[in-house]
Amino acid sequence: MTTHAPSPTSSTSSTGRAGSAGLDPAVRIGLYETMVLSRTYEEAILREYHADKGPGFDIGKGLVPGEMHLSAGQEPVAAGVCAHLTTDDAVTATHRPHHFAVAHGMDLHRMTAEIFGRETGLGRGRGGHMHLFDPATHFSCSGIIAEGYPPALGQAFAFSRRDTDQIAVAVTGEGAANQGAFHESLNLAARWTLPVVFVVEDNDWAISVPRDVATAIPSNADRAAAYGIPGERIEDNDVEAVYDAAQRAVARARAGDGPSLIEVHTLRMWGHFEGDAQGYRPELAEVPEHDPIPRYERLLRDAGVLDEDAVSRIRATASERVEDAIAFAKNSPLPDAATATSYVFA
Amino acid sequence: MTTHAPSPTSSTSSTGRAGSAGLDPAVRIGLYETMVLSRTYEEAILREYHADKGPGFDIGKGLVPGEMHLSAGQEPVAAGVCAHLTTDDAVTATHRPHHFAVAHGMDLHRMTAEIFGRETGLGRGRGGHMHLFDPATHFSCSGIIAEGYPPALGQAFAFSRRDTDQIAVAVTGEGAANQGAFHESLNLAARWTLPVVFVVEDNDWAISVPRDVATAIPSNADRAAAYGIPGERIEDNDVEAVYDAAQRAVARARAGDGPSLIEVHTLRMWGHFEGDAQGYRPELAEVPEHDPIPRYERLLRDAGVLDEDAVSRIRATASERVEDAIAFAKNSPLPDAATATSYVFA
Amino acid sequence: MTITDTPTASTPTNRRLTTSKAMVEAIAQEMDRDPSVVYLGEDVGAYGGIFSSTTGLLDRFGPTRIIDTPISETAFIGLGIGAAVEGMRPIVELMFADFMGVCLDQIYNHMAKIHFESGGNVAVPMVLTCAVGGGYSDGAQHSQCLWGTFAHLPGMKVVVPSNPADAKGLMTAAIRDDSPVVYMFHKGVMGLPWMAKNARSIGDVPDGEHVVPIGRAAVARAGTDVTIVTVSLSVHHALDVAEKLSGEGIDAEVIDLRSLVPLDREAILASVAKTGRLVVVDEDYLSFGMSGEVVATVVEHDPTVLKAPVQRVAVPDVPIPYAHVLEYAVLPRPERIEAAVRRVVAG
Amino acid sequence: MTITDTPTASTPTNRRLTTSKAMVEAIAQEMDRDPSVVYLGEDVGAYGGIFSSTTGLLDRFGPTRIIDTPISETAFIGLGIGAAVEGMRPIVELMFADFMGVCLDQIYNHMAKIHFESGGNVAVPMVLTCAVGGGYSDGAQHSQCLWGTFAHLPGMKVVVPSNPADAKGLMTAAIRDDSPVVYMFHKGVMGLPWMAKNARSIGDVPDGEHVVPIGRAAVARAGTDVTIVTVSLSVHHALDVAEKLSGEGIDAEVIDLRSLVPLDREAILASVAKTGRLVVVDEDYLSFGMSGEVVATVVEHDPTVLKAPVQRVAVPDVPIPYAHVLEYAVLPRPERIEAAVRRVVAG
Ligand SMILES: Cc1ncc(C[n+]2csc(CCOP(=O)(O)OP(=O)(O)O)c2C)c(N)n1
Ligand SMILES: Cc1ncc(C[n+]2csc(CCOP(=O)(O)OP(=O)(O)O)c2C)c(N)n1
Ligand SMILES: [Mg+2]
Ligand SMILES: [Mg+2]
Repeated sequence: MTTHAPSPTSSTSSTGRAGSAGLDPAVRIGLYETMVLSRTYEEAILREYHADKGPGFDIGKGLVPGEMHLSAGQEPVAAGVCAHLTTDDAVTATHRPHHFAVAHGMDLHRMTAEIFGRETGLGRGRGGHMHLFDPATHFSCSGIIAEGYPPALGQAFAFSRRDTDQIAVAVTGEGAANQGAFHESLNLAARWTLPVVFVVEDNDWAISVPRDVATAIPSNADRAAAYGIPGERIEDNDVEAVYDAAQRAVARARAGDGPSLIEVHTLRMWGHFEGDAQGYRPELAEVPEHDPIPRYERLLRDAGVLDEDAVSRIRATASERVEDAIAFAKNSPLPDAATATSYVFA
Repeated sequence: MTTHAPSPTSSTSSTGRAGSAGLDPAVRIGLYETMVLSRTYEEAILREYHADKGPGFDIGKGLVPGEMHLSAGQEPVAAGVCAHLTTDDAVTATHRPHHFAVAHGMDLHRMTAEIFGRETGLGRGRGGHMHLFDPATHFSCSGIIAEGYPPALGQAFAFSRRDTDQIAVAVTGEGAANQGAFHESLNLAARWTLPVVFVVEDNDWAISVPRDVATAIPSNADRAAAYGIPGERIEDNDVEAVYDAAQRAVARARAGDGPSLIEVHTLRMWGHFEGDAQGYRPELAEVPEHDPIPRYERLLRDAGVLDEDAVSRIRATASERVEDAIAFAKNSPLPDAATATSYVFA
Repeated sequence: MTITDTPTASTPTNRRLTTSKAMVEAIAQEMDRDPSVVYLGEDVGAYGGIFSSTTGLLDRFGPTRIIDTPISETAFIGLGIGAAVEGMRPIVELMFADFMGVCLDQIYNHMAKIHFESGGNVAVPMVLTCAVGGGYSDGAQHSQCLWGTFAHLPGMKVVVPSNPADAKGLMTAAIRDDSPVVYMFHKGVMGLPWMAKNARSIGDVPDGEHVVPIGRAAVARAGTDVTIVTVSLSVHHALDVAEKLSGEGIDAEVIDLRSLVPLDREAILASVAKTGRLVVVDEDYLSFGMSGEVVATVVEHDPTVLKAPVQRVAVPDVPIPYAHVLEYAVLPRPERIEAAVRRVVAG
Repeated sequence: MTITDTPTASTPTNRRLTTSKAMVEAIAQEMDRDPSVVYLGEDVGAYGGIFSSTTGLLDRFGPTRIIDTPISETAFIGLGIGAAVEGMRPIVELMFADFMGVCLDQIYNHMAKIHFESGGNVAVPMVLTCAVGGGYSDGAQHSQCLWGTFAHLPGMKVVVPSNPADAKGLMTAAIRDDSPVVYMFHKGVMGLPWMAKNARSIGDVPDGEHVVPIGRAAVARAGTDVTIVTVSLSVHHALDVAEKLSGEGIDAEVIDLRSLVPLDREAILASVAKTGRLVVVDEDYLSFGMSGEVVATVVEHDPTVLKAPVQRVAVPDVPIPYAHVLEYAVLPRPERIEAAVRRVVAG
């Protein structure tokens, strides 16, 4: 078991907050570090993804072929939630999994190797970026909307049967909250008091379909009432508010009191997948100014928690780790075509 | 178009109520008649079903083979809802469809012939009792839990495209309210403001599983809030309360204001299907005393709306109609085995 | 006179069991052996399984291991997957195979694919049980076999026992298998007191541990003139037909595939090499399914072994009708099997 | 350089269209003809369909007829069914066939069965469109063909166009058909600017009304030595292989089935009767699917026409791997087809 975010130290409050002065500096720096690492990671993937798709753009070409769903802008959700987890806890992510994988402490080498389709990858190159399975961090994901929720229940079920205080975090987008699996999972987890934290990332869009076109009510957090569990919506992509809400939800789950639902209003900074020109998106021009990372950086600088030096150090460390992972992936062997039919059965 | 329940006449209130004195007598008699007809029908089906299953009980034997899900005890739901419909409105029922079919004015001859698997049946004997499709009354049903809801949306969609005031009523049991299709349908109908009335029959049981074992909250009506639509729960299997709630919901749908959800706490008087010994059911002995029909009959007698004569007449008429339909079915030809592969494609 | 089956009060001394009791025995033995085995599904607790797949288990193992679920197949099958990923060995019941449509994503895109997508790093040792088959007028949504659909989609083993001993042995093997196994039991072979059944739905069942290896067909009847390849209830019809025709000097071999995935292609080839004549009997839909696969197995090996056109007896691509006369016209009943055998022998 | 396709501003004067534009043209023409036609699905409006199945239609027909849905496939496919029952002619898009698992019940137990269960009294004239196929590293949940699964389940027609003209003609036929039709378009034949494509994904398309009858195969290339039966993208691979081998004196006939349901068995039989050698190429999974069905069609008619063991080239019962080298190893790429043709010709 690895604790992958600094845990609140001598905080005077049980919420990780140092009194009214805000969160513990160590926690804040941890959140910032996680977000920077995730963004740095995705910028590198973006670079590698587009490096050799030409001439023109051929989605099947290059070192990283296939669909690529990046999570830039959504880092506050993963950072805020995973700060309360250890690698003994399970996380089930979506088609857009990198920020949660990074925040949950997945080995970057093996993750990147998977994204590059290498034999050293988490799935020996069989899975790809939507299918990251890591027993070491109980991490998994699924490319089918909302269908990552049900297996998370089973992990929670196994944990509670073994009387551990491990929990499962299950993530979807707001578009997924209109899928049947969402409903079934919340009811079953609530009824069986399973240690699950359900997270909905509301980035306003499901590919090109705006949330309000798809969803009958403004906040999915209100859907928690349909299952008798707490529901909370975090506005404004606020990483510390996510941290707080997740702390309550995680504590509740660990205590055996059952699931909670957290919806975070977040931001998809880039296209749904790479290559998406987003012609359908009227607010596109304003997106960059809402980037949550510079904003949080400013806040921490203003609060005296971070200075130029620390920021540079954090960025440099992130960059080094990421480039190291990319290099590992690139230097790893491709799978052998002769093994293409292996691993169907255990 | 046929109006199949006496509509409120010179009622002083828009709810069909004659002031504080209760519903119009004509409406009340109509509700009673519908319930009696439905019960009479099912008693006859029960008789025919069991007539020739022996020696022993072989579910595949007899004039009416296969699973048989009877709705005795749930008549208040169908009577109260369908009183507001005409045969131009659509009704989508479940595996337990008879009370809704009867209350919605389905032709008893063709319905019964279908249940007896005859060529004169609604589905020429192809469907059976869980698959009653009647274009004349826009009636359909499905044996798959909650999967009757989505097609009802489409009927409502077609109606609203044609600018009629037709509506669709979609029925499930309380067990079905934990199925994904329930959630997806309510969200879509709400978001698109479709003229649908969703009805949940809470008979406390999903086969042998008690509602509280399956459902995280006490009332599915509370789930309406997850879609921003009105939700109402009717306690005590009260046909007049159903009538009132349905009147509001139907009016809302007809006015183009969108769907509503009504849950009725009702009673499954008999087994889940015939042959079910209900060993799992602790309250079994008390079931008969909760029969809603004698109770309503008493109420109407006490109110002076019905007397012995009227009751006898209503029962006799029901009996006659039902036996006539049974005779029609029995005298109808069986399908020709040579046509077994017909009707796959239109 | 009730659909609810009654638990056997004591250990039977007579080792002739119904298929359902043999299946339950295997589950109970494995639950005794391995505390990580649980059984989840609708009406598997107090009811004991609509088709008696869990009769008596609630009393024996209690509600923490024999667990009634809401009617939320996607959620609870997915729950089984997650529990298996974490090392449990859940058995999850989908009441009827016909209901796969509400939960197939968990089954085929998750249960069946996670092991592969993880490059072998994650195992999903779960069993998915379901009832299949018609013959009792349960209509188009409650009478399907659908094993062809499950077998077509890679990553799950598919077993289809036809008799009590195999029901026990394949259940034991399925629970112990590290891969997901779909265990499809035909209602007509369970030996239910309330349904017409073939006499062979009660039979000798080995005591104690009994494992039937997954992927191995059985020669249900040896013969020399014609091979009938089939599974599940149709095995019994085929045996009945074979007995009848043996009186006329037609000696049919009946192959009970028992597993569709992996498919015992060697058993098929060996038998057809001997007889030169092939009838495939399949209660699933005719086209794009098991019958075609069995035929292709032979002719991609060697078409010259066939002395006559192959015969397929299956549901002729039509939903299962309700009316008895129509249903029996589309099912692979003994009459249709017999006619096919006669044709292939004459041809 | 974008996945979002741009609508064609004006009517093309050059009648060479991509498959996607031909498909859209058919939809637009039918929408002009029949006000009851609507198109529903995810990202079919402003986006124009992830694989350009609806490019430009929103501008032309507005949001009341080109309708973006929530990610609620069960609800909106069911909605299509109900609308069809009431006399509309909805086209409903399931973005990828791979997502069938979340909504198969509506598709196979409702859309496909209502007509039958109603004894022919209720029709469900709807079209279900979906993208299929791999080859661009989209992984195990976004690369499947699955037409074998749809074709196995009775009550829905299944069409699988391989080229622009057929895409138009089959779409027109599908919309006008009174039965439900599943229309499966391979991403690799759509002629998308952002994906590798065969040269034949742009081709001549008849102007105005163009109907290709459902259930009729096409001889994509006439030949005498060997029959290659296939569909969709594999037709092009087969044609490429046939061209190549013709230089060596191997004259292959390529049959493009175009429809799987109904299956044009006569076309298969006629070709194999002529060539005596059969290769089936199928981008769907090998077992219990299309390839077996095609083979069985031949040998239940007459096994003696086969001069050599049949060859099946399909995905070998493995989920589609992500890594390019693995994916290409399991797909029916030209190299595998060529090898199979050589084997069957030598055999
Ligand atoms: C069942 C299913 N339907 C459709 C899709 C295609 N799809 C992939 S991502 C996506 C949008 C998801 O939106 P949301 O849940 O909000 O997540 P986001 O992409 O915004 O992170 C869709 C429709 C899918 N993968 N699975
Ligand atoms: C998807 C699906 N799962 C399971 C079943 C089996 N089944 C038939 S009726 C039933 C119980 C339904 O309970 P409820 O919705 O409360 O309706 P009721 O029978 O009480 O009227 C079940 C589980 C089914 N038909 N469909
Ligand atoms: Mg979103
Ligand atoms: Mg109920």
